[in-house]
Amino acid sequence: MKGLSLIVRTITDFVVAFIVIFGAYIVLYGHLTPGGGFAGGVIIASAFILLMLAHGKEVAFSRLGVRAAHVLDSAGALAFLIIGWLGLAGGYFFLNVFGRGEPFRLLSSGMILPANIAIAFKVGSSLFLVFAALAVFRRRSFRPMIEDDLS
Amino acid sequence: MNVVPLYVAIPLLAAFLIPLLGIWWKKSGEVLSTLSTALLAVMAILSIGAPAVVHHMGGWTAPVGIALVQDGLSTLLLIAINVVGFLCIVFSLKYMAVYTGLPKYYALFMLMVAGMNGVVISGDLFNLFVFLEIASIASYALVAFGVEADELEAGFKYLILGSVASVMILFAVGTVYAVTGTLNMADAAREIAARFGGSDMNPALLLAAAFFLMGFSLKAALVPFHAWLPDAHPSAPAPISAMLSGVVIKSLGVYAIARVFFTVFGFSPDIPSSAILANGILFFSVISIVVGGLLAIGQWDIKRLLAYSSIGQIGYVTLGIGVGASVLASGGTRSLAALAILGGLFHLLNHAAFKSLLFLSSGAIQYATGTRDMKRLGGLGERMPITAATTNLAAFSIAGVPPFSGFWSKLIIIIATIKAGHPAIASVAIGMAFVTLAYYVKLQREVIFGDVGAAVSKAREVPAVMYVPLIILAVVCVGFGLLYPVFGDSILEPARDALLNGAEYIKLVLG
Amino acid sequence: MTVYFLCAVLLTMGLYCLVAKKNIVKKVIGVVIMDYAVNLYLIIVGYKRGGVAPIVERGMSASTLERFVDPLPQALVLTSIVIGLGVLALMVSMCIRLYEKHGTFDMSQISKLRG
Amino acid sequence: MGNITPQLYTLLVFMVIGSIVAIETRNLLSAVISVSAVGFALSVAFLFLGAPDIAITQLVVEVLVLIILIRGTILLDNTSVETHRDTLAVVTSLIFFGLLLGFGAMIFGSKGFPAFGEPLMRVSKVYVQTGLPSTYAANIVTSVILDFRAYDTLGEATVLFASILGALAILRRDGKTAKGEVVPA
Repeated sequence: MKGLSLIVRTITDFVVAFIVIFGAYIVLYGHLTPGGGFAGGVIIASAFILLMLAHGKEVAFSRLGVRAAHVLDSAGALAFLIIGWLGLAGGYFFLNVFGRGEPFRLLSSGMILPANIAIAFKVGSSLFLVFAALAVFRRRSFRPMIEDDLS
Repeated sequence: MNVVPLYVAIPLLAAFLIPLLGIWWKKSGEVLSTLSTALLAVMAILSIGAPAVVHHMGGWTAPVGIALVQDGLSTLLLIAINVVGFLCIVFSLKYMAVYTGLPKYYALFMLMVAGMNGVVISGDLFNLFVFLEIASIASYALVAFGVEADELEAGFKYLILGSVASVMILFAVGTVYAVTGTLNMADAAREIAARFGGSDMNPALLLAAAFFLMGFSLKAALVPFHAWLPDAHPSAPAPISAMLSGVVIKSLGVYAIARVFFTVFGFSPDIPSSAILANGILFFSVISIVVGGLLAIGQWDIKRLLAYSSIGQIGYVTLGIGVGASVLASGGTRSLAALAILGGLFHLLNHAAFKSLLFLSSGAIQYATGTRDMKRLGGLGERMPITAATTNLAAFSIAGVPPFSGFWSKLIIIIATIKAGHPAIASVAIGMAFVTLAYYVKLQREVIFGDVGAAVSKAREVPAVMYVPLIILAVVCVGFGLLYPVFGDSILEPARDALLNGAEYIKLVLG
Repeated sequence: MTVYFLCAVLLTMGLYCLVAKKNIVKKVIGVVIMDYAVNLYLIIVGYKRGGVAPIVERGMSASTLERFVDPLPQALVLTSIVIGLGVLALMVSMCIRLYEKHGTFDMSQISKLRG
Repeated sequence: MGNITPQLYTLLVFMVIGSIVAIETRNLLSAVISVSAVGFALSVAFLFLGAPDIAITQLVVEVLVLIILIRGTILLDNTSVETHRDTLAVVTSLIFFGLLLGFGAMIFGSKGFPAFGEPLMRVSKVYVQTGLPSTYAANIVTSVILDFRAYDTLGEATVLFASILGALAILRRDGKTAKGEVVPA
């Protein structure tokens, strides 16, 4: 994948940062406004996919390596599961043991915010991974000599 | 506090950790999955005889939050899933060593176990759907794990038909929600009884029931919906075939049918439509028994024969449950319904043991000889005495030779069917039991006895880590046949009572 | 009333696409359409006439709470969309793998080649 | 929002037409784009139906669905579809449709089934009334998916984890190491 024209690449560089910030907003304010970890995670993943489409996979992998994406994928899922386990301290799985704070604030509603962040990491990295795998597979089937860079 | 959520939390922890640690530590899959399935199997066995417990997720009480319930029926399935799962993992340690991507294999395996455990302890319709999807998706990927052409094709077929089943189940869940305003099974049952008790069932609920029946029958591979099974089960690696035939179709199909129909909709003479549902289950069971049995005879691939046999044997399990349902729906005695359900559940447990044993044995044969073609096999008894002996035991059990376990469970089902006033169905069941005997005799003659086949001459017995699970399962098979009094009271009867006493379930969950 | 019928039409069209078309990408499209139909059905079940989105704002009166649409089906649909996406990723990866093996998307030819 | 029925019907009819195009067109690229158009229309319909959370999610997922479908399928060299006429399949679908419609007339008009726009909300009432005071999340949908029913969301994350892991497993280059040779996994 060579990437697209100079105009597309320049605009992509400019836009990607905004997409990531927008995704982060959607994630962090998921308990106050529409959106949440899942939608935000997909938006962040699409920023990296845009990078990959515009610049080719080398540039995208230099921002987020495959191994790092694997780690984030598992770690996000694990973090969400651990939030559930923490509840067992109070006797119930997924009991909200975090402080609730006060309504309408960013730092409120206990486990919802950390759970949203964990889901966003998980979703973003895993969708990036699957797209990268599809792209690399296609390339590989045309040029079988390329090193297998997705384990 | 109780341990119920750990049945899901432990395998999920393992599943998330395996790919993470697998980056640095190549053996993470083997070690973590063996440890966690062993722990789960011990937990499940220790919970025998414990009273039914309910766990309110997040501390939100039942209709608001999700309730997890472990009653007798759940315990029965948990034992089957986790014991068979542990043995299949042990078998995989050596068998799967020639495959690549092993951390992914073990992680997907743990996800499948987590999904099935989640289904059988869930007390919430939508939650049941979500965990059913986890188990299904993991098994779609595992069927195609070898990435050969026919494995991919089988996996794709399974995936497409499984997706149809999922859509149907979700549609039914939505309809039940629309009518009752709740997703909790106990609450939905109470609402249905309160609003429609005494009169006939609402047509919307009948549609939901029909969609549930179609969806779960697809997952259980009952006959009009069985097209995926004869491709998917043989294509998968042997431990996965053993899991799929041994426990997946039971926990996602049969358990779900039993739980949803007995607990949520209920069978009683007050509800005339419930007789239609019971007859639907009976109809699917009978044609499964017939079609699965007849198609199995002509197969020359061991695993394909076993796969068709699974369709027929699942038919026996649902026949027992369906007879129980139809007795309840027509106002028969509870003791007769109890007998039929007991037979069905007994056969479910038996089938989990001997079908997983047969598939693991077929894996051992393939490992040693490199083929599953019965025409190239034969005379295995001399070369691989342990595998041959366990295969023989399992074949006797499944064919219903007394005193092995399969005989007793089929006998109970057939007696109950006759007593319930379905002599035609009973005679079909008896006839097909002889057909089952016929094709297992064929399997024994072609594979174990007879002249040494072309592929067998150089075969040697498989390593210990592969035959020890076979021996354990064979002991379990024999034990089920001889020691009914030991486990009947503690495992089967609580499971049967859980299905019969819907009122207790509701009281347990809603307090 | 009629909205339910249109949902049913979508569901059946998805099913038709899935059983009648031999091309595996078309089968995938059939599954996607069925997913759409069932998601739409769930949201319609939870819709309240004149309803507003279930998001509380500061100083909202109790009578506005009464007008909220049902939030529970929305939670279900969110999960269902994610499941659909996951299944799609799996289906597409199987599709391109099958294409690599057989050089075609046609299911009847794929089965024939297996022979 | 006032009466949304006309808009909703327009969108639904558009979705049906889009689906017909997606199913019947001979070109796979057109099919994929049509099905995405249906998805975007669905997203707008969710917005009309008071579900902005779902609308956002459907929108972003639809973008990804389109990219994945095009990446996975269209850029391969063969994109046209040969048509088959399968009478049996048509008959099956028609029977299914007839059953659904026949039942539907009975069901969706019956007393037990709530009419469009009048949900029962037996349990949901609790979420709406106590969502903010007991979870402190202003977005009730979020409070349902991440607090009241957080366990479902764990399942959802797991589904995605499983399917991505499965997709990566299926896209491995070789299933097995060379026959007979056992390498450290």
